[in-house]
This record gives sequence, C-alpha cells and structure tokens, in this order.
Amino acid sequence: MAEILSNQRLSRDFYLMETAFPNTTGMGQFYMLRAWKEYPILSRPISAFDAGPDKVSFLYKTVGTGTEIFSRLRPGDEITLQGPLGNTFPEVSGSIAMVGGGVGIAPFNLAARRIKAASPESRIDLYLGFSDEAVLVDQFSAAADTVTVNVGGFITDEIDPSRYDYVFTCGPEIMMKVLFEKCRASGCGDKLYVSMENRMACGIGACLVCSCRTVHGNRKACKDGPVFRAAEVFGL
Amino acid sequence: MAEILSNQRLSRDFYLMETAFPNTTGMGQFYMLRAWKEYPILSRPISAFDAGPDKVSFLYKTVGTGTEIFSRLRPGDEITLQGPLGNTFPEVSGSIAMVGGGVGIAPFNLAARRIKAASPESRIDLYLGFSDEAVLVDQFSAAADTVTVNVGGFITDEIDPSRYDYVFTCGPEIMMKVLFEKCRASGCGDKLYVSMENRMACGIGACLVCSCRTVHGNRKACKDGPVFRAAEVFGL
Amino acid sequence: MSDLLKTDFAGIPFKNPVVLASGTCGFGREYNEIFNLEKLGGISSKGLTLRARAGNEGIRIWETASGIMNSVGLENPGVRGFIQNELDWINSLDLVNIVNLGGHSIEDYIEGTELLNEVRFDILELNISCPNVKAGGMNFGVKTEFAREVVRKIRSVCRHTLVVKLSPNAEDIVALARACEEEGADGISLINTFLAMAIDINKRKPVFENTYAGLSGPAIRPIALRMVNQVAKAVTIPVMGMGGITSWQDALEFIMAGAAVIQVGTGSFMDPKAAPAIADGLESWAASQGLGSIGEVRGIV
Amino acid sequence: MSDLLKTDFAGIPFKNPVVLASGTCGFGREYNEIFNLEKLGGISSKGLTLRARAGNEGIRIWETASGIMNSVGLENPGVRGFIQNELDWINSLDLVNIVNLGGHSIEDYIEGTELLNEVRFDILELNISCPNVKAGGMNFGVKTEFAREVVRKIRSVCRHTLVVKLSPNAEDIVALARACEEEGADGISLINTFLAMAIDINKRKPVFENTYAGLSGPAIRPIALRMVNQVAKAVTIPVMGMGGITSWQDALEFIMAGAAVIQVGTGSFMDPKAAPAIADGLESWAASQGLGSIGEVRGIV
Ligand SMILES: Cc1cc2nc3c(=O)[nH]c(=O)nc-3n(C[C@H](O)[C@H](O)[C@H](O)COP(=O)(O)OP(=O)(O)OC[C@H]3O[C@@H](n4cnc5c(N)ncnc54)[C@H](O)[C@@H]3O)c2cc1C
Ligand SMILES: Cc1cc2nc3c(=O)[nH]c(=O)nc-3n(C[C@H](O)[C@H](O)[C@H](O)COP(=O)(O)OP(=O)(O)OC[C@H]3O[C@@H](n4cnc5c(N)ncnc54)[C@H](O)[C@@H]3O)c2cc1C
Ligand SMILES: Cc1cc2nc3c(=O)[nH]c(=O)nc-3n(C[C@H](O)[C@H](O)[C@H](O)COP(=O)(O)O)c2cc1C
Ligand SMILES: Cc1cc2nc3c(=O)[nH]c(=O)nc-3n(C[C@H](O)[C@H](O)[C@H](O)COP(=O)(O)O)c2cc1C
Ligand code: FES
Ligand code: FES
Repeated sequence: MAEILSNQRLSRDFYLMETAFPNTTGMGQFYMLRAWKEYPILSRPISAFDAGPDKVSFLYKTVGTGTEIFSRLRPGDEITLQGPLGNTFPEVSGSIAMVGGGVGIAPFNLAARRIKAASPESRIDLYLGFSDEAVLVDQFSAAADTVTVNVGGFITDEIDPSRYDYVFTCGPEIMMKVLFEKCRASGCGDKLYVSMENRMACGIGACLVCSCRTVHGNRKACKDGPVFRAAEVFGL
Repeated sequence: MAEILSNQRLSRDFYLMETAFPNTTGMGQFYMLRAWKEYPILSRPISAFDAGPDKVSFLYKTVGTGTEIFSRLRPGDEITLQGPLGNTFPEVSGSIAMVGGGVGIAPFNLAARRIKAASPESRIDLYLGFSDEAVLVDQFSAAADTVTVNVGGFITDEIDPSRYDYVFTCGPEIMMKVLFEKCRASGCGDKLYVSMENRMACGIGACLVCSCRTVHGNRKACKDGPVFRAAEVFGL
Repeated sequence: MSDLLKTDFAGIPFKNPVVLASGTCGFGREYNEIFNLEKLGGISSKGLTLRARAGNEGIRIWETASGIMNSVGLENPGVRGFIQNELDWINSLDLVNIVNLGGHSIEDYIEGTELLNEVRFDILELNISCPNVKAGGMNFGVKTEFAREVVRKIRSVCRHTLVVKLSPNAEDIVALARACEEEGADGISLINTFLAMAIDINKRKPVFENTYAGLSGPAIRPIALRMVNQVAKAVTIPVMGMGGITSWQDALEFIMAGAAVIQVGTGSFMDPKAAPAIADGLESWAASQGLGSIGEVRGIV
Repeated sequence: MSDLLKTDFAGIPFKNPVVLASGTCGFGREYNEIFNLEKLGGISSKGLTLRARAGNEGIRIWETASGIMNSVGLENPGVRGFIQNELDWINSLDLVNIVNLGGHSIEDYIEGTELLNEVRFDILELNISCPNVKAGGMNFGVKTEFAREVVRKIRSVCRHTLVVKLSPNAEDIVALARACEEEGADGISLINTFLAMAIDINKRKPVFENTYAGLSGPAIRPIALRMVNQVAKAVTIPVMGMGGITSWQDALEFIMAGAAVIQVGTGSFMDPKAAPAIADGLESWAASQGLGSIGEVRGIV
C-alpha cells in the first residue's frame, strides 16, 4: 500500500499522481496500480513518470473505469502498487530523441533525467504530441535539452531521425509504426526503441496475455518489455 | 442525485448521513440508496432517520460492501436516492412504545417527532437496544418523552407492553418475534406494528423478492410494508 | 421518437427494440410510476402459471459479483388472475404486450395457453426454463427433445405469436433453438437465468431453500451474448436477446450479435430508468451513425 | 503450518488444498518471486501441448463485469520444452506438481502422455476443454461420449495419477464426470472457462480474432460452485474445484460444496498473494472452529 501525496488535474483528462513508495525504478518501468478491492478485476499498468528513493509519480489519462477511480483519489488515500515491473530503456548516451504521443509521454521525464544524470554530455530532444492541450511542458523542459510540442497534429512530422544516435518512443501503436517507417526510410530503423502498451493481466510474466510477436518469437510485454527494439516488433 | 451534507461517524460502525433532497417522507418509509455505478448490483434500502422539506438523513450501520461505500462519502459527494418508498407507521395517538434493536432504531426518530407533532398529548417511550455502544441518545431524547437504553442485553426485557396503546418495533427478526410473543402473552398482540427489513431488489413492488408470508397471503415488504401488524406476519 | 428504432419481430411491430424482462417488472404498473412505459417497445409480464402460486420460501435474493441470484419460484396470480386484473391495463398502453407463461407439466402449459387464446395480447413467451421450480419445470428447457415436445403441443393450440424462451442451462442451446423453429415457434428469446449456488459458510448450508437458484445480471452478459450470437446464426426466426444488459452499448452488442429485440431485467434494479435510457441511447447512436434503421447493424457480427 | 489443512487427493498428499490454476501462473517462477510457492498445496502448469504453440493473434484479454475473457490459445513451449526447462525446477519444490496437458487430437494427447510417462511429477491434469483452440479441442469436453473416448485412451497409457479437467460448456457435466470416473480417472477438476463473447461496437466486430473466448473470475463463481456441487455428489473420486475463487471464504464454499482441493486462477491477478492468503485464511478458520481437519466440512452441503 502506498499513500497518495498529491493527485492533480492537469487538463481535461490528464492527471499527475504522486505516491509515497520506496523504490528503485528504472526508466521505462511501470507499476500495476489498484485502488479498489473487487471491481474492476484487473490492476492497471502505468509507467513511472518520476521516481525517487521513496516516491513514485504517475502521469495518467482518464479513459475508463480504472483511471477514473484514480482521478477521484485524494491525498491521504491509499493505493496498491505492484512493481517496478518490466525492463528499462537502454542506458545509452549521445544524442537521443524521445517521442511521446498522448499519455505515451509519461516515461520520458524519468528517461531524460536518468540519461542526463548518467551522461550529462548527452543531448536529449523531447517531442511531445498532444491531441488537445499540452501539459507539464515546464517539467519536461527542465529534464531535456529541447522540447518540441505538437498539439492536434502529428508529432512524428517534427522529427528527423537521422539526426540522432537513438530514438525512444511511446504512444499509440499507429504513431510508433509511422515513426518506425520514417526511421527505416532514413536507414536507421535499428536506432528506434518502442515501449509497448499491450493489455496486461498478471504484469509479471505468468499469464501470457500480453505476448508480442517479435522476430525472435513471442516475448512478454510485461516482463521482456515493455521496451523493445522497434525492428524486433514492427520489423516482421 | 442528492448532495451529501454531512456523514458523521457515531461509533465503531454507526454513521449518520444527511443529504440535500426535496421530499415528503412518512415515518417508517425508506429510500433505495446508491453511491456507485455498477458494483454492487443492488441499491441499499435505508429508513429515513429524519426528513424535512429539502433534507433527508439516514442512520446506518456498516455491515458490508454497500454501507462501507456510504461510510467513505464526504460532504459534497453525490448519492442517488430513490424514494420515499413503502408505507408508514399508522398515524395513531395515545401512549406509544417504540422498540428498536441495533440500527432498527433508525425509523423511530422520525416516528416519534411526527406523532408528537400531530398529537402533542401523545406519550412516547423509546426503547433503544445496542450491542456495544449507544448513539444519538440526546437526539432521541428530544423526540420522545422517555428513552430507555440497553447496551449488550435484551431491550425487550425492559418493556411492559400492557402499559401502551400501541407498540412499534424494528430490529432483528428474532427480537421482533420475542416482542410479539411478549405482547401476545399479555393479550395485546394486535397492538404491535413491525417494520420488516427483508432483502430487496427493485424496492417498488415489481420483482417479488421481498415477499412476506402473512395471514392474508403474500405481501411485498417494499410496497405493502415495510410496516405490518405483527399479528399479520408472525401470527401464522 | 423517430422511426430509427422501429423493429418488426415476427410480424409484430415494436416502436423500439427495448422490452422489460419477465419477472423483473411485475405487470408494469410500478415502473409506469417512474417513467412512461410507452417509451418502451414492450413489456414481458411476470411469469404466469395456470394456477396462482405463492412462490418459494426462505431467502429469495442474493447478491454475487456483478450478479444476483433469485429464487422467487414463480409467485404469480395465475392466468385467470392476470386476465382479470392486469390484462386490460397493459392492453391500454401503446406497447407490445408479451405474456410470459411458465408451467410444471405439459397439461398445465396447454390449459394456460388455451385460457390465453381467449384474450387479446401480442406475444406469448413460453418459459420452458425456470430454474426455480423443483417439479421438473427445468427439464423442458434442458433437453432438446423435451423442448421439442412442449413447443409442438403448445404450437398446435396457441393462437398467438409464439416466442420460446430458452435456458442457458440447455444441453445444446443451438440444437434446442432449431427444434423450436422446426416446431413452428415464431421467435426465440434467450437467456433465462443460469442455475447457480451460494453457500452460507457460517450456517454451513445453502443460502437458498431450493439449494440452487437463478443467476442474472452483468456477470453473465458475455455468455449470454455468445449464446444469442450462436442461436441467431442458427435459426431464421427472430431472436430477443437478454442477459445482463444495463446500457445502450450492451444492448447494441446484442443487436450486432443478431438480436432483433432486447430485454432488460436486472438492469432495472441498478437504475429503474435503465430501459428508457437504453432506448434513447440506441436512438442517438443510430442517428449519429447516419443509419436509416437500427436493423442495418443487426446481426452484422 | 499445522496439519489442519492436510488433504489426501487420490492418494497424493497435499499440505493444504490450495493450488494455482493452469494458465494463470506459468510454471510458477514469477509468483515464487512474490511469495514462497511452497506455502501452497500445489501448482498446475500452463497447459502444454505436444508441440510448442505461439498461441492466438490479436487481443488476448478483455475485462467484463467481475470477469475476464482470455484468448491465449495455449501458447506454450510444448511437452519437450517443458521437460527440458521447467520440470526439474518445479520438482525441486515441496508441493504437488500438476502437469496440465491440452491437445487437438487424440493422437497428440496420447503422444504427450507417453512423453510425460517418462518423467516424474504428481498429477496429470487432462484439459479436454480449452475453448481457445479452434481445431476441435473444445469438442472433447462438450459431449460425454467424446470425453469418454479420450479418457479411456489416455487412461490406458498414462502412468500418473490422472485428473480430468471439465468444461462448463459440457452438455451434461454430471454425466460427463461420471463417464470420466467409469473410464478410470483418479479425480476431476472443474471448471475451465465459459465460452463467451464481446463485441467492439465501434469497430462492429468481435473483440477476439476467434470470435469467442473464455470467461473466468468472480462473475462465474456461483455457476462453478453449483457444478462442483453437482459433480462432487455424483462421483466417488475426489474433485478439485475452481472458478472465481478470490478469498478463503470463497474457497470454503467450494470445499463445503464437495471440493477436496481448490484452484485459484483469476484471483491471482487481483492480488498476486491471493493463494497463500487463502491457505492462511482457511487454516485460521479451521482452527477457530475447533476442527481436527478441514476434511470435516468437505461436502457437507
Ligand atoms: C506498460 C504500460 C504502461 C502504461 N503507462 C501508462 C501511463 O503512464 N499513463 C497512462 O495514462 N496510461 C498508461 N498505460 C495505459 C493504461 O494502462 C490504460 O489506459 C488503462 O489500463 C486503462 O484503464 P481504464 O480502466 O481507465 O480503462 P478501461 O475501461 O479498461 O478501458 C478504456 C479504454 O482504454 C483501452 N485500454 C484498456 N487497457 C489498455 C491498455 N493496456 N493499453 C491501451 N489501451 C487500453 C480500452 O480499449 C478502452 O478503449 C500503460 C499501459 C501499459 C501496458
Ligand atoms: C426497509 C429497510 C430499511 C432498512 N433501514 C436501515 C437503516 O435505517 N439503517 C441501516 O443501517 N440498515 C437498514 N436496513 C438494512 C440495510 O439495507 C442492510 O444492512 C444493507 O443493505 C446491507 O448492505 P451492505 O452492502 O453493507 O451489506 P452486504 O454486503 O449486502 O451484506 C452484509 C450483511 O448484511 C446482511 N444483509 C444484507 N442485506 C440485508 C437486508 N436487507 N436486511 C438485513 N440484512 C441484510 C447480509 O446477510 C450480510 O450478512 C434496512 C433494510 C430494509 C429492507
Ligand atoms: C427476480 C427475477 C425474476 C424472474 N422471473 C422470471 C419469470 O417469471 N419468467 C421468466 O421467463 N424469466 C424470469 N426471470 C429471468 C429474466 O426475465 C431474464 O431472463 C434474466 O434475468 C436475464 O436477464 P437480466 O440479466 O437482464 O436480468 C427473472 C429474473 C429475475 C432477476
Ligand atoms: C489467462 C488464462 C489462461 C488459462 N490457460 C489455461 C490452460 O492453459 N489450461 C487450462 O486447463 N486452463 C486454463 N485456464 C483456465 C483456468 O485454469 C481456470 O480453469 C479458469 O480460469 C477458472 O478459474 P478462475 O476463475 O479462478 O480463473 C486459463 C485461464 C486464464 C484466465
Ligand atoms: S501480463 Fe501476464 S504475462 Fe504479461
Ligand atoms: S423489492 Fe421488488 S417487490 Fe419488493
């Protein structure tokens, strides 16, 4: 059980929730969150937006039953966190683009900070795509070298992948595929890492409901992922 | 939808909840309460503890899923009230005992006040039985002539039914039956009115899950009741 | 209300495909105080039996995870009581009047049907599947050949449009539905409740006096939807689908699965205005999609 | 842990009657990182098939009211892969090792059983009922006579204790269980998932590529409990009960209904420590009631 420290509404449907929870979370990892007993059945996978030794925070978008329950939590309420789960973005350095669509921007705050902390000489350009209203741009700006925001259009239009050593992306599958094609077209498909948001049940690798077909056979999005080389999952 | 005005914890498991709701509630009537969307399925029948032109309040005990959800509501939250439902205690005057066991005391605040308002010369003795801690004794005292409280014992031991013109009771079925036998033994079984708390689904008389066997055939606890002559339901 | 939701069911015109399910709405009077019943396409009466019944003893309702179990046991005023006290009132309303008939023996079914032949209503819904009647009522709905026999006999006497209501406890619901069609049923409705159990661990006894009782509600919706889809694909007569429908989205799933008409039972306990809200929701959706008629999406899955 | 929960199942001693259900716990490694697996009575492996399978395409999980639908489609490393990579590890644990075997043809079942004959484990759980395999896997579990045939053939080759896992989609689950007993099964486990459906109304298509998928979880518990009760009364071999068990109270209902052992599947997704909590809860309850053994309340309903 973790205590809610704050749970702030950022826009029509984006919220930032901070919880008290001892952790050592890697960039790109997620937690299974649960703020109810019996209904709905499944806990909800949410990426760590930020994580310190005894706090984890989550950027989430209300899309249904579970996230709506989250949005009604108040400071002092309790939530169950299971995690951190899954693998992390690769600990690389150099010039890195991180491209998030919608709430897929969530992991890149932690990712940008972690890479900057490990190799301050790295250059990080963040590309954030929103459908109606940009949020947390100041916070993201503090984490990265540049932040490019697109509201209502295609964030993938803004980026030239050939300029980067690595590209990380998270967001709607269609957006990630478009980006992969763009990378492939400029001969650098292998630079791209994606975070797959498959539906999950156990979150720990036991039930196989989150399997991703990859060029190396099935992989579990929750345990072998969520981060994969794009060529592994889209290169089929 | 009604707004919660207050929701106060009175003891380990008794709560008093006040809601803003225009109403003309009769003594002994109840509402179907619902503070959730899908889970659990059924709304919960709760008697009116007090009712003014635009407020209704409820005295409830947390025993399970539904009442526990009620107990977490805060002022400003919304709750769905359907009602007032059911019949009322008879509008009598004279000397009247009202005997409540556990949360079965709930309807007698309104009942005592209504009878006193209609016939100030009536005498009302309240008998309140609690299993561990007495609540709202001051409030009940203001509504009645005398209040007799029993904690942890048998409230039915305290009353001599032959002293009264009418006896109203509400509480565990076993308590009500004991009281009926006591009344019958002193030759006044027909003085006793009981409020039946059968399990309910629709609350309006459509589904027949709350049927009471009576000497006049089946009656619907939600619509023909909850108040019955004891001899009708226990006199079988 | 526009014509978008108009639905023909075996020649009976429904102004919309939303019906209150048998046993959950009495004879309609109580819900009519909460909303105008004429907003609905129809109502299915409490299940009648030839003679009046007092129903089962003991607890009649028990909540389960997203479901309810009931053991009312067909408490009802009997066919004659219904004809005397309820029929005219329902007929006075502008909606499809469905009379639900249960029974314990073929003889009772036949006699009930014959009494009902003498009066006016729109559809006879033959309940061959009530799980709460010990004395065999169940069996007619479980084995295809028993069902076939009842339907054949009732069809030969029944002068009304005949819809047979199926049980999810049927051994082979598709074969059973086909048998009903072969024997001349005009339509199928499904599903009735699932035979289920609850135990009071403190008393170490079943909750219900009859041990088993009938499960309904959202819990069983995905199974009901599958059965409606299988049956709708297997027969050419129209299908009324039900089982856990609480919203217009649920209703639309059943329609896309092949139901011409849908019924709302347990949903009314969650929100007494669920049924009219479903009719409104379906209509807005149909309009938003530019459909000419809701029938355009019926059975498209 | 005291001896209160010790349970004999067809001669196999369980330290307690709590088992992780097939397909929900892989081969145990992941849950063993969350709690000590040896707290449990046993574990049933992910359903194996003779050859490795990649499982189904498309969405594999869908939430319903108090239930989940899955369409994993028996993704598994095959019997040989299991023997090579998982078996020794499970055998190194102090709990009952149940190997779950699925199949698409009698030949596959037999070959799988023969391969497994060569290795050590405690119980073979024959899954004749997986609804997610199009190619007929289902049928064995639906018709009594098909089930009888598979069980007869497997019994004649199988050297392990043989438990047959039944489907709630069986036409007559009691008759089918009796047939299993007659053909020499040492025990019965039930239930597997219910065949169910969900439709994506926006796409106007079924959610699952296979159209139907398997429903599990608390939603179906009351039906599962009824089936366990019916089967436990009808056979003399012991029964493993499952279907929506999430708490020790649920587990106790199944035991009172006649299950010697219970399995926890979907419950682990709600709380990864549900199974050990159930074992603890059952033990405290048995102690509080002054029982000498949990067996004293088995089948008392
Ligand atoms: C590894 C991982 C990390 C994630 N990180 C975040 C995050 O940081 N912030 C955030 O807001 N969301 C994140 N998600 C998505 C989030 O888990 C879903 O939005 C959430 O489970 C929806 O729950 P709900 O009850 O509100 O919606 P539901 O009522 O369950 O569904 C509402 C809608 O969301 C869709 N949906 C349901 N589950 C998923 C899913 N797993 N992926 C995509 N769509 C889904 C449904 O199809 C439906 O249209 C992540 C998902 C994964 C797998
Ligand atoms: C006409 C009427 C008036 C009522 N007035 C009040 C009131 O003023 N204050 C109050 O606290 N309660 C009142 N009750 C009882 C109240 O409805 C139940 O306590 C409540 O529904 C339990 O809901 P739950 O979800 O908390 O418990 P559940 O989880 O549903 O059940 C918990 C326990 O309560 C028992 N229970 C469930 N429903 C009922 C019921 N209808 N009657 C008796 N026991 C039940 C169950 O057997 C179980 O042991 C009244 C009931 C009726 C029918
Ligand atoms: C309290 C109750 C009583 C019922 N009585 C009858 C009945 O008399 N006849 C009948 O055919 N079905 C009866 N049913 C079954 C419903 O009509 C319906 O088939 C079933 O509940 C599934 O739909 P639902 O999940 O929307 O409730 C009853 C259901 C409930 C909950
Ligand atoms: C994701 C998932 C995968 C499953 N895979 C198998 C399987 O491989 N073999 C099998 O016999 N049962 C399988 N089942 C069925 C469960 O073992 C169990 O019978 C069923 O889910 C009912 O129990 P529950 O409600 O506790 O989950 C699976 C269930 C789920 C939810
Ligand atoms: S969610 Fe269970 S294996 Fe990934
Ligand atoms: S609760 Fe439905 S008739 Fe009383």
